[in-house]
Amino acid sequence: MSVMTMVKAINNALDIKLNEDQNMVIYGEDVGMGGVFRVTEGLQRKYGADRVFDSPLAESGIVGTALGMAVSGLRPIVELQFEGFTFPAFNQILSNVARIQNRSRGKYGAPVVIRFPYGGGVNALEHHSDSPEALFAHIPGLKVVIPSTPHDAKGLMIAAIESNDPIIFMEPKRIYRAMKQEVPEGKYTLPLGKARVVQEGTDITVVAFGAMIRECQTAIALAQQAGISVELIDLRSIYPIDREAIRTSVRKTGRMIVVAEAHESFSVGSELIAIANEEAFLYLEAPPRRIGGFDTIVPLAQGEPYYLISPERIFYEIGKTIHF
Amino acid sequence: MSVMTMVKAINNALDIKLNEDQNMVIYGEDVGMGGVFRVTEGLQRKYGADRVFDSPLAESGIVGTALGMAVSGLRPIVELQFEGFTFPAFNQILSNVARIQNRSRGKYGAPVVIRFPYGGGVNALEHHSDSPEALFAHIPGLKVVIPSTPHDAKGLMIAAIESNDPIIFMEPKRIYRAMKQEVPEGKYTLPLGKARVVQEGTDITVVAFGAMIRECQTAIALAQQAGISVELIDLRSIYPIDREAIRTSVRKTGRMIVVAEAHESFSVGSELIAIANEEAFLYLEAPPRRIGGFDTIVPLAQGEPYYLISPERIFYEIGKTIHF
Amino acid sequence: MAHDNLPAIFHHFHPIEDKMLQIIDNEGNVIDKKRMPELDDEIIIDAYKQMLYERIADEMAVSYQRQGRMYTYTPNIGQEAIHIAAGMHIRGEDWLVPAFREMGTLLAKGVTMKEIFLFYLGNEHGGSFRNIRNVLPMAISIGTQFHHAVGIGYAVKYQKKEEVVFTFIGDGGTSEGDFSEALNFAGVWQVPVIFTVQNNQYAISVPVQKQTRSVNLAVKSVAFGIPGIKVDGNDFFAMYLAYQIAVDYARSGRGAVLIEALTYRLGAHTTSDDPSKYRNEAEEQLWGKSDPLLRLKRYMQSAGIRAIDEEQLREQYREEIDRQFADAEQEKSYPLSDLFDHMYTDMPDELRRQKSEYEQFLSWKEKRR
Amino acid sequence: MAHDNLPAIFHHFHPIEDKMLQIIDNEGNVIDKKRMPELDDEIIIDAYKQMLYERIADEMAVSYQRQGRMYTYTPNIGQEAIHIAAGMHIRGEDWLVPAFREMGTLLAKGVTMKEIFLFYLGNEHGGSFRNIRNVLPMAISIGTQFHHAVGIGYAVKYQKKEEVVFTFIGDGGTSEGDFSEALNFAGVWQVPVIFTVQNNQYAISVPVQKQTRSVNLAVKSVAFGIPGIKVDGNDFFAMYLAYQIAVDYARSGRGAVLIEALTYRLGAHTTSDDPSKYRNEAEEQLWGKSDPLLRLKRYMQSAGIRAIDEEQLREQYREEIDRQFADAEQEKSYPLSDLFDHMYTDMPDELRRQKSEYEQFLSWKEKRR
Ligand SMILES: Cc1ncc(C[n+]2csc(CCOP(=O)(O)OP(=O)(O)O)c2C)c(N)n1
Ligand SMILES: Cc1ncc(C[n+]2csc(CCOP(=O)(O)OP(=O)(O)O)c2C)c(N)n1
Ligand SMILES: [Mg+2]
Ligand SMILES: [Mg+2]
Repeated sequence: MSVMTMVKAINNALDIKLNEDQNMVIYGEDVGMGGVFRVTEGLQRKYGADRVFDSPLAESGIVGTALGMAVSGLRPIVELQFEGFTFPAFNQILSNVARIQNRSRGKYGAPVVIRFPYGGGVNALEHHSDSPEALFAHIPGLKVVIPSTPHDAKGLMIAAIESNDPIIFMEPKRIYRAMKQEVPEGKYTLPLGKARVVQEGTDITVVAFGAMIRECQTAIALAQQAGISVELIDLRSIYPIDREAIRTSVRKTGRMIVVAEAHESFSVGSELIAIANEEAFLYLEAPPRRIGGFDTIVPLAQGEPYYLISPERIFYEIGKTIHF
Repeated sequence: MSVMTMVKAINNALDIKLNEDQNMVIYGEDVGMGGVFRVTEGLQRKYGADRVFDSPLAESGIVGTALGMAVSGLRPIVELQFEGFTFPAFNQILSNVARIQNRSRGKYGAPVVIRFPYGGGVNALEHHSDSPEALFAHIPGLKVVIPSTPHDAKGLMIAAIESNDPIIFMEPKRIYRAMKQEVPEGKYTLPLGKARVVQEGTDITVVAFGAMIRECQTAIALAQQAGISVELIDLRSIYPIDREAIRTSVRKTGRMIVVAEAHESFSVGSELIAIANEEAFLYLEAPPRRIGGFDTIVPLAQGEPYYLISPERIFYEIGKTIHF
Repeated sequence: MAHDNLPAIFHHFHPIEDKMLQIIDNEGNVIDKKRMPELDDEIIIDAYKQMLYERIADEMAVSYQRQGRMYTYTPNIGQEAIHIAAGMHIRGEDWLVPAFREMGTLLAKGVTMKEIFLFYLGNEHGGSFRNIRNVLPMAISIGTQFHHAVGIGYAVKYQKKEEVVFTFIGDGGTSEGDFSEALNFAGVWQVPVIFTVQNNQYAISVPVQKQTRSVNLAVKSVAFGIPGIKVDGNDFFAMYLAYQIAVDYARSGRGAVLIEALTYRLGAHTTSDDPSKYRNEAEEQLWGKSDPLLRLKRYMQSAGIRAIDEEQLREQYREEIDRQFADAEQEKSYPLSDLFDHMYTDMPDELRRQKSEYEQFLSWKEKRR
Repeated sequence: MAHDNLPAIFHHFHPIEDKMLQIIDNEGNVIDKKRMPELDDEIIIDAYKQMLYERIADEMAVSYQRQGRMYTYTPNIGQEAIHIAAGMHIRGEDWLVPAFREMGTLLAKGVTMKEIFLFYLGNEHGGSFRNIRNVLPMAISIGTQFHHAVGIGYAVKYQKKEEVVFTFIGDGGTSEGDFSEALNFAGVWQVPVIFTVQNNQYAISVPVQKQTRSVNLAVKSVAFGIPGIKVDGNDFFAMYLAYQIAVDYARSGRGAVLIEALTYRLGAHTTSDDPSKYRNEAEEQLWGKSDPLLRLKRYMQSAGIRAIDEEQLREQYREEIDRQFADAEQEKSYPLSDLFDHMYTDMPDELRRQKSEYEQFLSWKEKRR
């Protein structure tokens, strides 16, 4: 065991896999010197500049070339510098990375991991505070993974690299270094597509992921003081969503709120409410609700406090649902 | 009044506005000769090649330059050739077109209409059969409009052109020429953001849009024979969604199904189920359901019949919800 | 751009001067004897036969489509010299990353007409080219394929293989951002990729003059530090030589090459297109004189190469193609599972659920009958 | 590329030959007398003052950030000659479509330091440049701004105005697809846009040698049929001349121009960056000798231009900048409505609902206290 931040845990996962698999390469903007968040720190020195390297500044190229590498036997992990800069690559992701397996009827695989930091709360410029997971989750052919702790980040990243399907791996930048955790030093994986019950409870189910898990935990402590027993589910995987975990929990509690930073409309929250209806309609005691960002651009630092979801707000919404 | 197909009705709307507003320009790939679906037929001849013209083959450029025109006083309408080719422009749409008003605190507007054909049912090659409305609807700053008849297409298009906000105008290619309708010859607009009750009913609400309206109508005839009274709502606007129309109807019927061609997960259906829960939870007598495409690539012609939503399937789902 | 050992031809035909590599003229006369590739008569005859086969396959495909037996189709008519010249240089282990208008090269790689027809009959199994190594499916989203070619080039280099990657695009496609980005990556990474721009003068209805103001398309290589050359794409020998040099350059690890092949789309863009809306017959006739088959045939005649019985060949090819089409037409089984099976290597429960719900609907429907 | 009336300088410095327009050397000596712009001493002094102001504003911004009074900041240090030379040519009605590292040109357009600070203090009102005509907000998504500039160019031309559009990008940005697409559109549409590539040698940590293999960045113009020129970006006079010629070319309706301004980012990429991780001091010192302020000052000294009291000026600028920063710091009111008001010209009910629900939460929170 070793105490790690999420940055370190991901770095460690990449290190383990680079060491194990000669066909794995990592590249992207500034990846050679470790990337702007230092996630790839030290890897170029250790594995050489043909395996860990800087690319030209062009996201479509980064992702498109990764697909080419993947169909010809390499296993590329690419870093896009921020979530806001995934969009120049959106066409390559949607039209090719997500589709080559089906288009070639399984002849070519696309074992590509596309990783990038996302989310708000870091006082950043525009395009550096967004949560676009729903956009990727609506694209058939992708899996979308989001860790909420260093431990999960490592296990999910290794699983993502070992998966033969293309993975969108979104890293909640706000908690990159905000928490440390004991993490096993060796290799381990966590199953893709399975949620984790962070805490059991009986009155209401709170579903969240990424940086929101911590905020929910704080809110749950408030709820506990108010005598409310909350079950907290960390999705871990946005696509596929763990329908069974939702079913089991909501059938038990009869109430659900979804907490996610992204714009509320057409969000993960919307999807989970649909699932709760499909899977647990007769058990619902209050309307399942989504607590999300506004349908506005994420504001710059001075306005961001309004946009971010505070534990207090989550507590407030728990209360509303409990007292429906 | 004049009998028009949807192609003709949109052409007519463009014609009226080109005639009225010297600042309006239309361009895109092959737009000069009328576009691959002939929607812009005759307009270059009538208004000249500086107002109606071909652009180079580059969607990001088409949309990005339109934004430049819009901030400097023109009102550009751009055509992207198919929904599958909107994605090279996705970054310009999401990062700039949708954001310039907010980014400039209202100093610059973005009166851009981005129009393109979408949807399946035409035995097409890959990338020519998709329904990506949910991707656009999740982007704050855009309005997303989809007509279902020639009459609506004209009124909504004129409203879109006159709107000072950026509009994604999606044209259901499958019904471009599949139906004709009496359409007023003069100018008229339909309000953006308002749904239309196509048919009143009391047992169940069916929400749809675009080419699915026709399929729903056929299904409703079957339902009627089975003694089920269906209320059919044509959304017309995917963002903003007409929450009030959903509330009113679902409170009345207690049951809802959403019919949309797109992949089911993270779809308009998911969003509407969330809204139905928020607005009409206590009235729900059965779980609101979404009838959508699979979370798969839309297949080529031979496989498409599985993917497309038939009236029979809609009827089947109505029955399931009625007899829940 | 440090071009060690840049073959002299790239200097001589530096695209900035807008010269074009051409070896025979429209009448089939050799106008650049020095550069005429030394080819056995049998090879030339074979090239002509392949071009003829492609031409006939196209004509028949168009007619199947007209008969309502096929959905859409994108003919290659007029561009065969490029495809066959490339096909004569591509090795079994080399990669082909097509756009959608290079049938002859696909055939050279071993793809069958049946597969191609199956694709246009609306079945993905046709587009996957299952049995042929190192051919990607056709790229519908224009420009994106260039990045895939570069990525493959990187893998080839990384794995210290000697493979070369052939990729294609149209004149219109050169306007897409991906085109430029990919050439740039190829320059920086020095990968063994041969980029061919088939400049057939039109992107659907848009003439190349409205596509770019550059002096030609080969010159775009200059922006990315790779050698480029403009070649008469209707001249089989010029294309043959260009590929010979490019393959040698790429295979020996010196990097990528851009070839502009100047040609003309003699047919419609697709079977749903009507060229008379945007170009005139005079132009079509002018370019018709440069038909690559005609030119090669004239050369063969004047060079005294053994005559082939073209009528008999045509007959033979027609039968063969008809057989392949019939085969493709018969293969109409498309099970529901085809939609789901290849989405992931490991199918998520969500897809299983969607499939089984649909099967329930199907059995309800069955019962209802 | 039919360049009627292409100014001779574009031939003389044709980028394919990799020559660079340079008028004074690092010591401030005039090395190209023939091309030295004829400028009054007062204009030169003014230019120097503007460069000094930009330099000091940058230094102070970096120190505010270090003091924890500002979030991130992107310094311009070393690139001032480009910005001030552009600023001296841009007219009130001309358009400025910035990237994010051309402060001096923003100031020349009339933007205030207060606004710039407000932006980096996390308030969109700072980034909107409300009171200044025809300046777009900074472009964070690299490359996208080039298309906006071209679109504006089209509008200007369509409206038969005489405006010119200035737009900027970094060396790294030239790799983005949008860069190439936009130059291509500009070529085809022949729009009055001056594209400046500030080649400051790095894209964060990535040196330009890893960005492209082209012989320089100006040569990319060749791919799109517009004139291009490589200029010493640390030489105020060379930049001045380049803009003079480019503006004249564009304003007279002849089309777009690409200028590569060769410079060096003397500071960090942003205040969160540490250049010592990826480049060495020797290199920084070498480029320090080419500091544009130093070079202009040396020229002024040797040309016998009236000396300015730099210490006093520095003092004055510091006070002025401090005042603007204090002003910006005080403007910390950011009402909830700021999030909603500018999303649409006509606010959808959905946003109204979200806002009012949030207000309910706020009043609950208030009561809970
Ligand atoms: C990204 C993208 N945009 C638009 C289209 C629609 N489209 C199909 S072919 C074509 C023209 C292509 O012209 P060119 O590149 O010259 O190739 P050619 O058809 O002449 O072989 C267009 C615009 C597409 N397939 N992909
Ligand atoms: C599309 C996009 N990708 C990535 C980034 C992140 N990023 C910000 S600045 C920068 C480097 C820019 O280098 P260059 O273009 O040379 O400009 P400079 O910073 O040197 O002025 C990067 C990669 C971005 N802002 N936009
Ligand atoms: Mg073409
Ligand atoms: Mg730079």
